Amino acid sequence: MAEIALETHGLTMRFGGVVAADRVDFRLQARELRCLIGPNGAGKSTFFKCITGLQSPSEGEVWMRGIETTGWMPHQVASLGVGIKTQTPNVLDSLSVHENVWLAARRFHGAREADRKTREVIDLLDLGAIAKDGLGRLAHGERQRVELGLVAAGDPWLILLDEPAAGLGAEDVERLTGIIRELNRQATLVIVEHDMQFIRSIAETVTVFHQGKVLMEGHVDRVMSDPVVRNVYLGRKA
Amino acid sequence: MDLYVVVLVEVLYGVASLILISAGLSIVFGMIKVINLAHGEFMMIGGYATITAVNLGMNVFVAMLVIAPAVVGLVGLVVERLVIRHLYGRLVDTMLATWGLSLFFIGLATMIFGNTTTGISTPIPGFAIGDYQVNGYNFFIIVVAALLLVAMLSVLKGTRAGLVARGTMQGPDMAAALGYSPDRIYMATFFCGSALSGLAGAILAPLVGLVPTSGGAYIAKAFITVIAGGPSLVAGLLSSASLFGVVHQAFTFATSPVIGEVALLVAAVVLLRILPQGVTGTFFKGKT
Amino acid sequence: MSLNRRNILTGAAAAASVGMLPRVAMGADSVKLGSILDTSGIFDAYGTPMDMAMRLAVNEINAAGGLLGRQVEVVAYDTQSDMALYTQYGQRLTRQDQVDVVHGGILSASREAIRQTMRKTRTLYFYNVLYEGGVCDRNIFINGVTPAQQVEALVPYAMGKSGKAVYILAADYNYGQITARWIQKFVADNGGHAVGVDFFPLDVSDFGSTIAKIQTVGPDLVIAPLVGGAHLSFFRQWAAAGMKDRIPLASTTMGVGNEHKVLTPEEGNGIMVAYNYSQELDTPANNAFKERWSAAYGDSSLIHEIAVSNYQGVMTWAEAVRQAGSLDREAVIASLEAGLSIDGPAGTVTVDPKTHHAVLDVHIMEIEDQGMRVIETLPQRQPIDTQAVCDLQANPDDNTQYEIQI
Amino acid sequence: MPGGLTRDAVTIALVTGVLIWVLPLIVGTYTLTVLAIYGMLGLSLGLIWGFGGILCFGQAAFFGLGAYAYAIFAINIGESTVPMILAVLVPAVFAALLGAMMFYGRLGDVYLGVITLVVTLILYKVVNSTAGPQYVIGNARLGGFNGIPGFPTLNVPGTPDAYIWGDRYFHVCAVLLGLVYMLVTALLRSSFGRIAVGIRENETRMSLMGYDVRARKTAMFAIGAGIAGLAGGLFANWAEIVTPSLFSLGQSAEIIIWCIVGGLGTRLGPVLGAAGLAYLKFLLGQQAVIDNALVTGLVLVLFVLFLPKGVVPALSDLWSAGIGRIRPGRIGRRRQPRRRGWPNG
Repeated sequence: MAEIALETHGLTMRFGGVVAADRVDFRLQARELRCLIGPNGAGKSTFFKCITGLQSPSEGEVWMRGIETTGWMPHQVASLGVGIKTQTPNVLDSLSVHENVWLAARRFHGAREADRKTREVIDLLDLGAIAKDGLGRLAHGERQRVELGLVAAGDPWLILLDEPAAGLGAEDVERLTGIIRELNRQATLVIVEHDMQFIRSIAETVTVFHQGKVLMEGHVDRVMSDPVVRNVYLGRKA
Repeated sequence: MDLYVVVLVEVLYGVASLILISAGLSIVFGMIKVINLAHGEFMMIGGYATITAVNLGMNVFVAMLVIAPAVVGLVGLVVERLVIRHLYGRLVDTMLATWGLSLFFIGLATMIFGNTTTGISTPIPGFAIGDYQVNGYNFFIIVVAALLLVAMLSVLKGTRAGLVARGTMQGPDMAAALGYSPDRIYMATFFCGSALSGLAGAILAPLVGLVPTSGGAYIAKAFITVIAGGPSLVAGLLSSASLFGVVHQAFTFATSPVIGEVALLVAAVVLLRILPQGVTGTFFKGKT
Repeated sequence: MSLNRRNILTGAAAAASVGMLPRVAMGADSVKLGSILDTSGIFDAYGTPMDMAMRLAVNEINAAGGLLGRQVEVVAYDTQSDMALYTQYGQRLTRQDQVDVVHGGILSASREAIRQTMRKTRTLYFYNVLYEGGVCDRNIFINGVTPAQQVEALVPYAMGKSGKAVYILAADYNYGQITARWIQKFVADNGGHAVGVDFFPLDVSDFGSTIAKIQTVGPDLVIAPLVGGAHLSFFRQWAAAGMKDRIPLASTTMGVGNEHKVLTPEEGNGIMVAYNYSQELDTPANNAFKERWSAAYGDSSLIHEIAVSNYQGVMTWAEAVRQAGSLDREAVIASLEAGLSIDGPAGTVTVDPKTHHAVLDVHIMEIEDQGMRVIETLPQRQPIDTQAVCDLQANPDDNTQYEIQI
Repeated sequence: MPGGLTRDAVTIALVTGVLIWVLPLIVGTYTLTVLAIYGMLGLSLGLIWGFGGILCFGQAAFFGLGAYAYAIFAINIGESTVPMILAVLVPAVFAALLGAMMFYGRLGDVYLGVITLVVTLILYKVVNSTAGPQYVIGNARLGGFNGIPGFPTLNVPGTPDAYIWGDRYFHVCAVLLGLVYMLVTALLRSSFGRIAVGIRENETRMSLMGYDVRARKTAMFAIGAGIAGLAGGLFANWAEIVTPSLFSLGQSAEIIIWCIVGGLGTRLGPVLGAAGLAYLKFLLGQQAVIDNALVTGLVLVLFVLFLPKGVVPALSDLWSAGIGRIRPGRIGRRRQPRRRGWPNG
């Protein structure tokens, strides 16, 4: 039996009277790449936050590689070897690209090994030219790329990305696709995304959220052609 | 029986004085997210304005209820235009700048009035409840605090200005959407908050006397009352002032004023620690 | 006022700015008098007149030809009502300025902060303030009244006018703590009992709940050794609650900083006190003193108990230097211990050789229309509290502050 | 970067040595001693605020605790070496407990400010009301408002009778300041320091990387408190008395002002800010024309408005602009810590 990388049982999140995630059962095999889609407010970001520990679910369980992580703090989740990129760019603005990546690498390596790993990641993501620049001065696409570098520097086996392609130009998206493919060689990926073009280019299986629940799960082509999905998601978006 | 009434009056007075000293800070913080650490010195200026006016032969109530708020409101206006205006949205910087202002005003008052305790007599005589004498002025403070709360509530809920104010609390865009310049509203808010600080200082001056450093005694209490009170101006102020006032007076009465103060401060730490989302939970909701 | 400044007035600069001291050259051959007082901050009501009195005394000494043919130069520091500054300025006076004598200190806290520095550096020290008694140290001379001189006289008078149940409200530092115990002792000696003792830090200014609490206990008399500007609020709030006509008040400190002139007659009248000095003393010495003060400063309204003590302290030291014919510490101590006596504005003050305290007159008084009306004068009282525990003739190396045990 | 560290160490040693030699020619050593102590105190807040992103309104609490710990243990032990160590440890442990309470409670910055301020006030009120004879620790009367005078001052370790005072005490304080500065430099170059700066920049990101932000902030807080405690112990020795005013909010305010004026996110800024402003205050104390607090307050307001970075960063920016390159080795700097969870922030 293939290893289960991530699993939730009846994951529920309420804010006051609003149920943002409603009894979500989710399961992901190791080395899989899964996209979560759905209209705004469908609950995919809430679901994402509950897995990463940014929020603590009202009910239900989260399991990663057979360990229950329900209600863990983000740093505990990350310490398991989980790389996380949040929706808004979360980087260390006044530090250099090198320092950013080094700090991410240092968590899982000794200081010297972290230096080596940092060089490796900077090469991998083609950040060499801007390695000494402060993050605050970089363009949006570059910042997104650096954040992916932060995720990659920890050698994660599970990577959770919230809207990595948001606001990127065509060229950057293309580059991003390559990086994600590269990361997927070692790790399981969960990607929350809107950009259908991008999803088609990277994913095989997608999970559709609607009103806090999983509406449907399946191959991207099948899901995209499903009339119900078209109705709630694509229809509304158009 | 009379004893209970006396104790009750003392407790009410404790709550009322907390409301009074926190109201100005609360409005400024609640509406425009500025923590004015010179609040205590605004009170001190209110006190000096009162005492100076009385010494010039003015009626003490006019001095307290009209002159002091007007003077301090104007001081607030100047401060807002010169300093605060440039720092909106930079919470820590406003705290630091107003801390600097507080030192500045202490220095200024020392140079003008000298570092000596001054005071005026309380204008209301004491009276008896059964076998016990109570300070009549305490009732005055309780009444003023109650009127203040009612006034704040009715302005906020019942007037156009209140609507604008509540809109502003949601964010400057809302005020702009209602057709008002946020700049103007901020200015008006700071004026009102300062005037209330002046009023509080004026009213407390006859009771406890005045030195240029008097403000320091109030700022910490006002600060924690406002922070613990949370987002709702009136309800927050009332709830935290009640809690801290009761704790303070109960311990003061049972032991000594020092232990009363310490109990109040400990209560504040405990409250903030166990209820960072409780009293103030709504505070964060929908605003970030 | 140029005197009310928080700076260091030294030498000719001081003389020029004060405009009082004769402008003679004051070089290395002048006699250096160190003064260390709170002339700003919350205790300035005590310190500023003390500073004026000291300068008046020095001025008079210099006008009369100085000491040993030399002018007296004042080296004064303002400690800004901050106890931590006392040690700093105390060290500067002794180590850097190397003065011949130090007069000063107001609160007992400030005295204890510098007393050991003075002793270590062998600098003669005069503490000219009424206090809680018991200091036994050959290097220090004290001319303020002690509890045996003051409290012992005040308590029976006040109890006689009220009753046996006494409530004590004291300032929370060494003066208040020890004085409260003396009050308890004398209350018990007179057949009464203390029904309550509360201590208040010097920054407490809201006494509302305390006043309510006192009423629940229901004493016949309240004795209040309260200190400083914040504590003055007690007398205001007491009157505002209408308590003044119900329970009589006595105090060992009220009026020492002329507090009775800040209170209205309605607030102050009837408070019972006992001191060495009052502006209302109608003696030739006092009237002449007030005239000299007025000539120097315009009017005499600022004179108070410890300003006069400070004046008398400086004069006592000057007389001792004259008699010794030297500034040498041992020689001056010897002439002081010979039972030296001066006539000051508050009457005769005689050094008690055994304790280095003073024998002096004490007046029982009541506050009346912002003045102190003398009820009874008790001449030449001995500091018997300190005499009971301290004998510097027998134990010259003693260096303790004895505290009353209950 | 061990090579860089050695170079820093040599620089710091040289500068300290030269200053110890030159400064007494200009200013008296008695004043210089306290300037060095304040420099250390400024550095303690500069470390936790400028590099750790923790705005503490109660740094004076640790200063006071260090001073009281020294005084109390010096009276009971009769020599100075152990009390000096305890002057560092007591505030550090206190800060660790307080920090754990705050950081593990996920309290935001403003709450942190309120709580540190309130804790300082509590310490002040409690210590201020211990004048009675019943408040004794071992042989030491706490003394309340009076404070504790007359404790044994610093002696040569192992020789309780060999007191260190005067010029030699200044040398001790100046060398200790140099050592602490060295220690802070090494700390900031270490992984721990770099991670702390990362946390200052973005707590969420650092915890998403797997760092336990709470534990690290607590540790940083305790280190800063230990340094403040050392400064407190040294101050007690200099003043020869400890009083409750050490815990005052005014003292806390001054430390914050030093950091702002000197420059946050630098090591040198808070030290220079402290020494410079303390000296200015000393000079102002010698004249009567203008009040001290007025000037201090005005300085703070003007800096917040016009030079929020502080003097040292502004000068170094000017310098680097002048020679057309960015100085290496300066560790990232930000004016304010990020405020997580603050409305409209």
